[in-house]
Amino acid sequence: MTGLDTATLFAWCGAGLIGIGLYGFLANRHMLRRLVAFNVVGSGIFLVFGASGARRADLGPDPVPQALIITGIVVALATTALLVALVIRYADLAGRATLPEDEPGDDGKE
Amino acid sequence: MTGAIFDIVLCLLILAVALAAILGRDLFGSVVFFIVYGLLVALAWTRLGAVDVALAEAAIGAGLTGVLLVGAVARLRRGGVVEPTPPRPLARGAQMGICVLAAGLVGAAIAGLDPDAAGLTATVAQNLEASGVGNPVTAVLLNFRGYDTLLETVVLLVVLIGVWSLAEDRYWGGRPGLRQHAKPGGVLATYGRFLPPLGLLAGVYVVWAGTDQPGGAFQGGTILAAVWLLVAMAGLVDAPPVTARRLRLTIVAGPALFLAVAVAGIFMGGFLHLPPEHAKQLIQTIEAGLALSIAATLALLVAGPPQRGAR
Amino acid sequence: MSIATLFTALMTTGGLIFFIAGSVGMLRFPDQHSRLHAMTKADNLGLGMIVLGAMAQAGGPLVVFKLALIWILAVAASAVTAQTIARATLPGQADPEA
Amino acid sequence: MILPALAPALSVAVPLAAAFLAVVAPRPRLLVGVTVPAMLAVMALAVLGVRQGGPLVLAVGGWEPPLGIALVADGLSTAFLVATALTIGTVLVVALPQFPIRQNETRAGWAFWPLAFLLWAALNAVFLSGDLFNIYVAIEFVTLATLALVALEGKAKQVEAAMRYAMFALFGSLAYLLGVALLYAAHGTLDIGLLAQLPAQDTASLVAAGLITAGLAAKTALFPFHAWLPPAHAGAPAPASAMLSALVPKASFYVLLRFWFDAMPEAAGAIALQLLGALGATAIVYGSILAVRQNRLKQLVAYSTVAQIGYLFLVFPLAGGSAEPQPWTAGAWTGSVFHAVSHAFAKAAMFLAVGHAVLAAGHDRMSAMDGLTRRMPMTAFALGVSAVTLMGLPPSGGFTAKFLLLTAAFASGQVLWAAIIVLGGVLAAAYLFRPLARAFLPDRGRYGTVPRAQQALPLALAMLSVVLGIVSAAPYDFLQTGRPAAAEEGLE
Repeated sequence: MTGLDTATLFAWCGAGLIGIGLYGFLANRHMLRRLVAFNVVGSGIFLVFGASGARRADLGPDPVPQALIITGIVVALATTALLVALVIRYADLAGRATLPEDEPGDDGKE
Repeated sequence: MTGAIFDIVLCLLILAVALAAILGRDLFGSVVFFIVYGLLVALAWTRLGAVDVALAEAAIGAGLTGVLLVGAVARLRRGGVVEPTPPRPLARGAQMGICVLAAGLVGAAIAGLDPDAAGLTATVAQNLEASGVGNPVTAVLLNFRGYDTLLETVVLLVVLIGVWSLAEDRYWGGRPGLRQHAKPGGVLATYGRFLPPLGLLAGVYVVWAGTDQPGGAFQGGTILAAVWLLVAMAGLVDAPPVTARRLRLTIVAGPALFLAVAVAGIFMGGFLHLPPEHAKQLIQTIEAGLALSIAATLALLVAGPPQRGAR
Repeated sequence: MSIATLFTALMTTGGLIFFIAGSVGMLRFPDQHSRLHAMTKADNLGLGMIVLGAMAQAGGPLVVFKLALIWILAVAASAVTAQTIARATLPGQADPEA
Repeated sequence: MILPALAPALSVAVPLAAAFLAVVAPRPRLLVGVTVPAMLAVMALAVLGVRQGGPLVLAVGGWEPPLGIALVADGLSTAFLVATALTIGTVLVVALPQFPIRQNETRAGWAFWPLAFLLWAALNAVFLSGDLFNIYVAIEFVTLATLALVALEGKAKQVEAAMRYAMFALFGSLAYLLGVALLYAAHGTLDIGLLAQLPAQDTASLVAAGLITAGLAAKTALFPFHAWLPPAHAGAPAPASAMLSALVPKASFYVLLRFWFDAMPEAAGAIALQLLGALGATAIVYGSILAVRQNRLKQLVAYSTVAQIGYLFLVFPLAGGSAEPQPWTAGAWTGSVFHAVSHAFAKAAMFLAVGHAVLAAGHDRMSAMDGLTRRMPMTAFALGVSAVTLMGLPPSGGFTAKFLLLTAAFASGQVLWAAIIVLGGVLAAAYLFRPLARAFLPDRGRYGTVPRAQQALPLALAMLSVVLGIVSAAPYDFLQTGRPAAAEEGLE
């Protein structure tokens, strides 16, 4: 019974984190801030995933979502590492850490 | 009862710290809040009984991701990169609406779930014996769904190649990252000597224990990477040049070993088949190889592309 | 209530007070370096007290040893973290210790 | 017994092994010389196995789903495996002189090779996977390899294109992952075959389906998520562009196809299907109009990809939404797969040929095409042949694809989609006319050239897209292998 409550509680917490992170993703232009937001959304999704596997307190937590979440955490780290390197390189080359918002189709005009 | 109150407080704290990380006016502060957030989420995982995930979240999600972001903030600050202006209030309102809607949809989906669904807990338990290990999470990661893990280790390799290829052409052949200095006898240098034996012990233990208890190659590899990074930060060791043969062997050794076991399985019953009588030894061998490569790869990811000339 | 439980309760409460003090310091102090000061100093002491409190509940010498190890590692880690953050936040200087 | 089951495992294992070797011992000539023929042999094995024994389902490690992961090699996945092998095989040979390793290893000269082999392994992993989470890992693998290739030139413009791509890709992967998590929470399995047998009208399944579709559409660069594609694909080195534009969007589209036709065939409402079709139609028109306005060759070819991706999504209104197929369903479904494969050949050929024209001219403005028919006739011919496929003219594979889609549109009474298909062909002619016309102009100025053996390869790839149109009956039948029995009755 308490197991069920705990799981649902953390699943809703995860849903809230997805909303908060999404806002950070939409509202910020700084790439590092977007990366923080990406990681917040990611862990929110993991919480939803993991909590859904912990609904049955009598059986203990489901190991399959746990394994998948560990895989997901590593993939998220890998993505963050590549993005951090891209942002740093871009800042070295262009002097900023935001994407210009103009239409990319305008590039390459003679 | 106390448990329920604790969980509610923890959830509210997690949400508040996440908000602080997203909305914080100062970027560095945001990153620090993100690290705190990761540790709180790790605590949530222990509350859900998922100790393996808690270890991974603390070490990788909060720790290494945090180090990467702190390093990036420092680099941008040194480069004099200014922060952009925030969006207009009208846009903010619309964005907030979208986010509330998204969270609401997910919440509705959760509310509609069958509260008694058991997932695969029982199936995993039935087959645990044949998997060769006692920790069900490790059994899923390295046996039942070992193919996911094989691809995942290669994902780390792809990213390392991607990070290296962001180097300037003239620095190719140089050592990754910047040269680190520390005052001899200072805090960093002292701990740089004091921590490695303890850290190595902890890292190897977490890898070794992973077969039957929480832990494993990813969590242990992260600890080993952290130890190396600390020693490097203290200026006591330096990464070999990116062109060094032994460095490249180290980063592909784990995935290559895993792939070799997977292909050898074809002749023992199928791709990635681990015969139950040898499964434990095979998994331990794979984990040892992976831990080495993961540790090296993670440490090199934090160090970044070569930024010094070849000498 | 046994003496061990009382000791644990006292130590944990004391530890929590230090933690709260450290957290308040982190929120109220003006710059990164004094915030670090508040965090690391107060938290290490707080953690030490909580570990002592937990030791009184431990089932055997092995658990006591593990708890001690946790405290040492945490203190070492926070010392290194503080150094690293301090280095990262020094403006306009790539390598303060060089 | 062992032999056919080898093919799926080796399709991933061989390029992975090649990538590991390329990291440690960078000898591109040797690696390409061994890997490409080996992979072609594996492909032959896969095709034979599927033709004779029907679809191969391989439980990895001997663990049956839902516990384990199944690799599925049916007609559809084998078709994408073969298309990938032929495309990447050709691209790697063309890339050999462009990414050499001499005494002093260079950054791009080293990094290209492991990245290309890893991309190959990742694409094959997507095409073979029967498990939605495994697909997540494989799709991320594709995305990260792609990101590294986009940024390979290392200038501000390419790094910017990579970051723009990353923003869409991150959004897409998070949406997809959330969908997968909800599906597992609702059904306790991630296996496509098992999901197909379960009812899927609960809230969690529907939210999951929406998230998965949105996420994959962003990764496929479907309008309005298209903005990242042209700068990313045009900015990469030509051999990388060829792989990215020809294959990478197909990987996420392939997953959409699997999801909507195999995992949850009943879940789609009519509105959702029409919406996907409408976005596809908008992509065709808008992408073509933008392509007409480009003055850089590689940008033009990249915008053409935005338009051509639109056709793929017409499959949803024409064939989706029901497990009980209509008489035209198989035709529309097969037409979209034909389009995906022939576009892969034609677009890779076009990027490689344009790459050669750009190499010879030293820039990628339109004038690089001047006098191409005389200077490099094979390259000009390759461009012409691939243009025929993109316009959908007979006897190309593009024609067969559009013919199948058109027939389905008329048979189902959805004439509007037919009009869009015809309009798309006319617009493709409009944007391809300018560069092709310049190829017949006299060249002014000094141009270099490219060895004939190199020029022949894009031509061969372009010819493949035509061969696909001429001998379309056998591939048509092959594609149906493993499809539900009812779907096999096409229009006669």
